[in-house]
Amino acid sequence: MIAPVPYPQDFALGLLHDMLRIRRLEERAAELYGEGKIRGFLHLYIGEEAVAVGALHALAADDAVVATYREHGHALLQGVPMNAIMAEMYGRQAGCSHGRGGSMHLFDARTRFFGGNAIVAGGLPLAVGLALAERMLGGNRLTACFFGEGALAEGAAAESLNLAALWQLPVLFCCENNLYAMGTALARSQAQTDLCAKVQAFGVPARSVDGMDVVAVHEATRAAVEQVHAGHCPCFLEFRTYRFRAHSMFDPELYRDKAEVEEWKKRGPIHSYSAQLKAQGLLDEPGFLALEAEAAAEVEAAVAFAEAASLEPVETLMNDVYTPERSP
Amino acid sequence: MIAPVPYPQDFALGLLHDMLRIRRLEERAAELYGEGKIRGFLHLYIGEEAVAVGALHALAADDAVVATYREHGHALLQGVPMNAIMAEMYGRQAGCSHGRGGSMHLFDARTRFFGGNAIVAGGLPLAVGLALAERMLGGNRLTACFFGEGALAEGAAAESLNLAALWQLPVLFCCENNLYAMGTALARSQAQTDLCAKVQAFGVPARSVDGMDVVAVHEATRAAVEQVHAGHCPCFLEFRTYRFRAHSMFDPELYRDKAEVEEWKKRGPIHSYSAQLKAQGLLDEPGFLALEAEAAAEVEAAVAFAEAASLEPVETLMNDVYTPERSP
Amino acid sequence: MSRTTYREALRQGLREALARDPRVFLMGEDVGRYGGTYAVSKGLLEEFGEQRIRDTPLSELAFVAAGIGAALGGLRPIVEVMTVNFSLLALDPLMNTAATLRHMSGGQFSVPLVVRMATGAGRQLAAQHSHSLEGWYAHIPGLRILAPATLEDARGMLWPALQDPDPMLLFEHGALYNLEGELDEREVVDIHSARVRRAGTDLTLIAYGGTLGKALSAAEQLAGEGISAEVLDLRVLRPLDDATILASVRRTRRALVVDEGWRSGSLSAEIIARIVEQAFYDLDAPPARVCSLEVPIPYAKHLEEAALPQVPGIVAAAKGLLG
Amino acid sequence: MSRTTYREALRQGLREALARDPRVFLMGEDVGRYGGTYAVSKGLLEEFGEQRIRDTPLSELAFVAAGIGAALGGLRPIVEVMTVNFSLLALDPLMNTAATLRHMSGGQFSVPLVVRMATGAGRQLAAQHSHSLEGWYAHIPGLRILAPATLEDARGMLWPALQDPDPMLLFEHGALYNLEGELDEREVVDIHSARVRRAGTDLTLIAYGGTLGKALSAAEQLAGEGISAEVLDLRVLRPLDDATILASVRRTRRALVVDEGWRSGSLSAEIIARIVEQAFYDLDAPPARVCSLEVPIPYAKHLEEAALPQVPGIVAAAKGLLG
Ligand SMILES: Cc1ncc(C[n+]2csc(CCOP(=O)(O)OP(=O)(O)O)c2C)c(N)n1
Ligand SMILES: Cc1ncc(C[n+]2csc(CCOP(=O)(O)OP(=O)(O)O)c2C)c(N)n1
Ligand SMILES: [Mg+2]
Ligand SMILES: [Mg+2]
Repeated sequence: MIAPVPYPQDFALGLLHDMLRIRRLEERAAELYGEGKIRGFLHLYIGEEAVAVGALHALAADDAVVATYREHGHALLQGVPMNAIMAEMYGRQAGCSHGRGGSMHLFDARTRFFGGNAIVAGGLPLAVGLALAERMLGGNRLTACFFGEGALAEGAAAESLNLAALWQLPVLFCCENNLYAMGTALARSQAQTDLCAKVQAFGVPARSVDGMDVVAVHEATRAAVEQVHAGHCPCFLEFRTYRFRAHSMFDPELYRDKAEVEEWKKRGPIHSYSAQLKAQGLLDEPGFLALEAEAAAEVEAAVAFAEAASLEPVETLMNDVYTPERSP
Repeated sequence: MIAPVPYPQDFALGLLHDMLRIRRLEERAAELYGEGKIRGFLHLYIGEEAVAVGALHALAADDAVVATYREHGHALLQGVPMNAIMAEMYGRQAGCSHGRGGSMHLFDARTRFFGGNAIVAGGLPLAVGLALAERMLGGNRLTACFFGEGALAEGAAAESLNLAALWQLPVLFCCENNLYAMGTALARSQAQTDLCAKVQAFGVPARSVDGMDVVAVHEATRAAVEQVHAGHCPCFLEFRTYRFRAHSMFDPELYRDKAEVEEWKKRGPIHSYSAQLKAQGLLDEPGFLALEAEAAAEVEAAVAFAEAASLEPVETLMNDVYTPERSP
Repeated sequence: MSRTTYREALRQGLREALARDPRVFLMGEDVGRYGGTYAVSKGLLEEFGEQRIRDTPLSELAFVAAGIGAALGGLRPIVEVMTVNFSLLALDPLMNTAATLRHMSGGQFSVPLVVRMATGAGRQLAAQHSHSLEGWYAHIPGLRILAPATLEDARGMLWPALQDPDPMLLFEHGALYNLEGELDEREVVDIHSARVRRAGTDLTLIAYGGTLGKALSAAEQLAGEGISAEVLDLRVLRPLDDATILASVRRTRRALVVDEGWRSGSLSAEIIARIVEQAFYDLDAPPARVCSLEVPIPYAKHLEEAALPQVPGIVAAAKGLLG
Repeated sequence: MSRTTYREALRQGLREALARDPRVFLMGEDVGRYGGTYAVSKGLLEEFGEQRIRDTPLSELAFVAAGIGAALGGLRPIVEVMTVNFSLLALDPLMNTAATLRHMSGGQFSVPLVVRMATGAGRQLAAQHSHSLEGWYAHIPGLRILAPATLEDARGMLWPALQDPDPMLLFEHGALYNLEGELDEREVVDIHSARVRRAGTDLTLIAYGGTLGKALSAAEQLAGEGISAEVLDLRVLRPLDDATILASVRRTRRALVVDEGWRSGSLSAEIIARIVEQAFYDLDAPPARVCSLEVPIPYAKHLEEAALPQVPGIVAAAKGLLG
């Protein structure tokens, strides 16, 4: 019934490991939030890991990524060191944004990770611009832009889809449809709940994918990446997924049934993928535990790193409001 | 080949007369602009008269209308006296906005003419709100909102279509597709040039109509009005039309061929409709000239009225920034 | 008197308005099922139903503009824009329609709209969630700007705002939601005047919204050092209550404005300009100000604190004025 | 020296920038086929092709934000927002992204973007087309704000603006496009300093953009009455060149700001506050200002004129300062 995982063992286990790394990182972040070590808004991706993992493994290393405030996983998968992510959430100088951004504003120039955007739908037109530059400069890198289904109600999203289609720009629009925007269910926010139909009408090819299945995500993204390159056009993927946790650490979750959450948890991406791997003989329980332990160790090392990291000196506060003049 | 005009003579001639009234009013306004009597921006509707005339004759007297900066015709058909329109363009106290609005900002509370909006797509969400109020207050009046095809690229339009569809509000979206937004042709501004397809994808029923044919416009609008009432939903009409004149008085029209303009002029709504009426025996040349003369006389009276009208005293300038407190 | 919080006082104000006038309704992102991002509207959906507690899509421009339309159509909308940061998406309808409509229609259409939003920094929410733009909005003719800083104002400003025929922006400071205290239910709340919150003779601290508490703490500390600071709560940022401001400054002859806006072009500048224009010769020292540093507010706690007006800085500036 | 107009000088600046740096491109509504709403970019499409003179849909938010993205991606975009009135639709990307990105990324990403827009009133375009918001934009840290008032600045500010790694808003006053004069091609244009445009000893008139010409006319008239007014052109509205402003005011001991912004919360307030903060004891009179009345700008000519700063009002205010 379930198609076998079509990858060599290394790669197949790598996907699982990356999902575990995100999961452990965020579970730990939630604890640290409880302890007051992390503050501000913290949006967890738990339950949605298959999307970032499957999708980002289909991108080239130098493709650009634009994400949202729920972006720990995307940052990690794009290659931002876990240490730098954790230190950022701690507000430390060694953080990937020198402690100035926090959880919602992870940035990394080296890996072309363009954030971390706390304005819903704010990333879409930015991605369009990055893709425009790439096209005009004759490059071949694409820009992947992640956002939630709620963002599609914003005018910014409509304008961006149109621009990308009109100018045939290499943007991969990755919509993480987790059914809710904070407490607002999709059907209460958009008359058109078939997101692909909505997007296609803008002239952007679109496909819907099971976002709980890392293999499906990966395959669909690979195909979409090819389409972007071959068709010189944008592409839209709807990943049907679910967030297992509250929207943020303040959300009392009044708007959805516990039963619904439990139902989705049964389809948890780590759980089901590892079962699949086991059924196929690519993984056994000790192997799973080893991967888990490895992820946990990486997280603990990141915590230790962040704990030890120093604060940005207050004297530097006004730096980088403007770019310092280069010495001649 | 051409279907006969399906109206009694009175009504049929009334449509023609109203198109002539708009045409004459605007031709005169253009002259007055040349003379410096009218200033600011002046956007002419010449060539598009069948849309306002056909559509507004399908509305009830107390339906609300929201229009754009190209709204002389809509104001007139909604019942704003020509004198008040002309005086407004003259900047006089007797103008429908006391000379404060000018050509782009005709307003009239009595006839529920809510402007006159110089922000492209600015009228759409306003119309949504008016319709929301109507629905919540239990009324049965609809809100007709006119805008150009260029406006559909604005995020505001997308958000408004979604809201209207989501809340099933009685808005009649009337898109005047004259193929250009200033100098930008539709195909250069929107990847999806099938506007009905775009709008339907938002969940709003949509239909495309020949906007050069006043009968087609009227029939389609009547049907749409019924659909709004019966279906408790918004409706979208695309009127395919063309502006014969420049975008505004400053437009050198570099972006389109004279030949294209001439081709469209052959389909001029007044010209073709009066030919139809004549063929049907509902009109003869003296009858046409009489209607023209009547329109011209109305316009000249309006000019005389505006010329004689006084200016708003400068002392009142600061009035109505805020609503004056009612005496108790 | 009853013990309550700023959040609950706001909710009480909402509940009273909804109960009193059937034309009043609340709309915005997550005001209903979620219970309000800051839990201000919690419970109101159950009480008033989904017609009147209306969750909106993420469409700030359209639902603010629809609020204007609904006001024109005879309702009394309260639109919640979750935070001032997102209101930038709705600036076009706010400035180009709500603020202009009455004048540009020659007085035909008023826009009885109330827009509520959370403002301010102090909770480590970083650059895109920490703006203090209420003073900046106060530049726009046609709008009225309110900044409740007390429990009484949190509860009591809404109703008179709804009675007013013109568009009103009501800024709730995010750091105040948990403020607890005794709410005086008998206090008559107007939306026109500034108020002296602490009388004093040596200088006037002019504050509002999120900075009122800091100014009061500073005044307390100054009192300990023998300096008597008057503390003025602006309450209404547009139109400013010049009479009350100037009466106080003429008495104390020294003014210090405490403003969470970025210094350049902040409301503090306008207040200083007005004081100078109207009371130059009554001053014993140039009016001064403590504002936010001109920097996108950073996440790290120590940096955020350094970027915002704080009590020690206010105290020091006050002493500077006197010395 | 060559005879030209402000419009042509702007076009010359654009043409030079496009020719000099292949990363530079211009995008905006109707910049190409239409030739630019105000004909500034007329002919450039033919010269540079449609990749680099790029007509956009009516999507102010997206194309401004795409400009930010393109800047991050290695280009040097010049984005034309037809007029400042429509830029309200793009305030979110301007404030929440362009202005914050460098700081909130810990210094990793600069945004070398130039946004050009027409500003100001005076052409009977009424309430939604007549805003003067350049001073209001000057509140935002992370942005730089330029206001060319002369032919030299119209031509010469663009290139240094493009060399600067940070986002820059360049405001062209709509009433200046037809300004004609001799363009001095040798003038070195910086984007940091204010300039004395006319030397004087009795008071300083501080102006910029659309008000510079009016201030100069007023100075001329004052000279006829034996009053020597110095006229300062701010040129750069953020960051303000305090040194030049204060040097002049310390010399003349009197300052009058002429600002087309609505009075409350206008740039004039900030300038007055800075003068008072830094030169209180050097002043012979309180600094004053002539601003636009706080009203949505009306259509009718006589009303519009009454709403805006005019020469007689400036002359009268100047005399008021002296007498
Ligand atoms: C423009 C804007 N409006 C509102 C918010 C507050 N907000 C943050 S996340 C969110 C929900 C977004 O939902 P969705 O796009 O589906 O993404 P998800 O959080 O489900 O991943 C809201 C309303 C915001 N950050 N930006
Ligand atoms: C938000 C906004 N952007 C730009 C403009 C300038 N402008 C006025 S009309 C217009 C073209 C609009 O085209 P369309 O919607 O097709 O209407 P039409 O003028 O053809 O009737 C433009 C770009 C504006 N008024 N508002
Ligand atoms: Mg979601
Ligand atoms: Mg058009």
